[in-house]
Amino acid sequence: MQLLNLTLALVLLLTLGGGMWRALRGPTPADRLLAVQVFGTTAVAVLLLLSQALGNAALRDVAMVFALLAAVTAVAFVQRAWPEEEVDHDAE
Amino acid sequence: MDALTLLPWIFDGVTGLALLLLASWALASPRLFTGIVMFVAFGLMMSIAWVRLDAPDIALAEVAIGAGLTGALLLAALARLTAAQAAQESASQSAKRKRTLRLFQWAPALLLAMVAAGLAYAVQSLPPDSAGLSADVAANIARSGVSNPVTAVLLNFRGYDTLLEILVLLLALISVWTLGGLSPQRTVPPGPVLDVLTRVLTPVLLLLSAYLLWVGARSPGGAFQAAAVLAAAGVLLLLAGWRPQPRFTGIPLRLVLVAGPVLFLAFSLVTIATGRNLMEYPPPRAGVLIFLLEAAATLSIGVTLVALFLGERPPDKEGQ
Amino acid sequence: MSPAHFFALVGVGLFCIGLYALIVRAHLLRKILAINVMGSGVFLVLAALAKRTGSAAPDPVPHAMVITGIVVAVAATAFALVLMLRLVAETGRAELPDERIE
Amino acid sequence: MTPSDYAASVLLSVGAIFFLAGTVGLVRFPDVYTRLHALTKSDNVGLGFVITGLAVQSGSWFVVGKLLLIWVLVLAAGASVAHLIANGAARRGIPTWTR
Repeated sequence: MQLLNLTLALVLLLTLGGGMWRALRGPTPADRLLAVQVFGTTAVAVLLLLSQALGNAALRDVAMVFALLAAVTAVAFVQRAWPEEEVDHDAE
Repeated sequence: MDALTLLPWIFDGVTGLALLLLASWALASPRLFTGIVMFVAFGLMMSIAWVRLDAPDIALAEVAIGAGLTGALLLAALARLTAAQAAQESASQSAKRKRTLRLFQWAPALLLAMVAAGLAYAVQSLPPDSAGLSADVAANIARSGVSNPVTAVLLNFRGYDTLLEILVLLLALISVWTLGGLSPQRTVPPGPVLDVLTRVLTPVLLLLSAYLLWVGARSPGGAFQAAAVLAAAGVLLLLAGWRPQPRFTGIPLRLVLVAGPVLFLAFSLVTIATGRNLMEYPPPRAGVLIFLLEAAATLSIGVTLVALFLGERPPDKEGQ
Repeated sequence: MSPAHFFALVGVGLFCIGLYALIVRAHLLRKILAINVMGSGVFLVLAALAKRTGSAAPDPVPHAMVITGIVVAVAATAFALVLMLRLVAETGRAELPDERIE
Repeated sequence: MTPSDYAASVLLSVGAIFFLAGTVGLVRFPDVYTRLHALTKSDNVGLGFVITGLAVQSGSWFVVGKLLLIWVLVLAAGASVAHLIANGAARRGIPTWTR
């Protein structure tokens, strides 16, 4: 079981590559922020899998803080940093 | 080599590579916004690295601060720059500096490659095994009043570090307030969904903060992590449009801000006056004393971080 | 090489990336990001070197220092951001002025 | 392996597949609204399966309760953030994809 948990944690870590690509590519700021949200959720899953595989109960607390605080950056973006007119398209 | 020893290696390798990539993109991306997004992702990846280094206490602090506070701080600051100021970077680097830059970009790159090689050599030449101070900590942990070694170091063995740190935080806030007002911030009415989200998340965050404070005595957690979660609750409230009433932002706010520093200072004075070492706890009551100091520190650090996010002195009753 | 040394080397890499960006990027917000990356590199070196204890629990003293450091870094970042915004309000530019040596 | 181990393996693997699918959608889908749709698949279903699998593995009700709490929190935060982003994108007139 430990092997399966570690393997799945690694697979989830590798899926973050897709999130990185989207964060780099955009094109709108909302897309980049979405990528960070994916980072947050995937990291929660990775932490929970590691917690079980390594037998470290404290990692569940880390995952819980993750789950709660991932929303704060997104709210800061929506409430403050999102420009009113959509100008941020990458010139391609 | 079987799979169970190989897998952690691949995991560490991917984590390290991702850290380096995210850091480079955070600093090299053409847009500031992309840079900040990458920096937040970098912070999240750091917390996985902490977990791999057996440092769940640091992972908690990094998650609470990296995921919650730093991103909100940077985005709020970016929002205060006008589009022109945010784009200045690319404009000024284009025409007039281009020739000089091309020449001078190689010089620091070369120099830094040498710095990197030197540091890497220094790290590699360190002995592969070193227990550091862990034996001393383990020998004295029974007398410290707590069973989590990191909390024991933070509050007991090196309590003066924590004392100075909360003074540094207070100093940072005083400096920010001294700089004066900022341009007014665009405020968006929160709307029903954000309103409900804030109402649900704030009590849960407060509960989690109290839980981390309490559990810090024996497992990962403690005053700083609890304070960061508390500050995240405050930042969420500010983002949803809540402002403290003026009658709370005068004396009451300042009392909360100095509660932690004053309690720490009073305790250190008492320990000196009674002939002990600075911040040396009497072992039978160490657990209770540490909890009291931590509770005050959590409150003060949390409120200080929220005030730092606000960025200017909130208007109080006298209308200042 | 052990995982501890590997992460210490990653920390060295982060420090150098941050220092390079601090030198070559002009925008102050980018410089603040660069200093934060440098700090993360230092923290990573500290915590990685604390794990040179084999299979025993890592040394808690550097861990405590890193936690202190993370909280101080976020306070310093907040202060630096307000300083930058004041400079922008005074000069209209988010960069340090070019120094003229007469 | 006991039957519950088999169940846990299946649940965890299904969860990982949903995460993979969410990532593929995030990379391949053409506009921000469809990408949000993909993101919520890994948020809700993927993490749900992973957490159910871990709950089957863990032997204590305390851990099960904590895992469920984490999932509920991710659901609440994820759904609200998805709504906020979609709403903001629509208000700013980011066009929807048409074939």
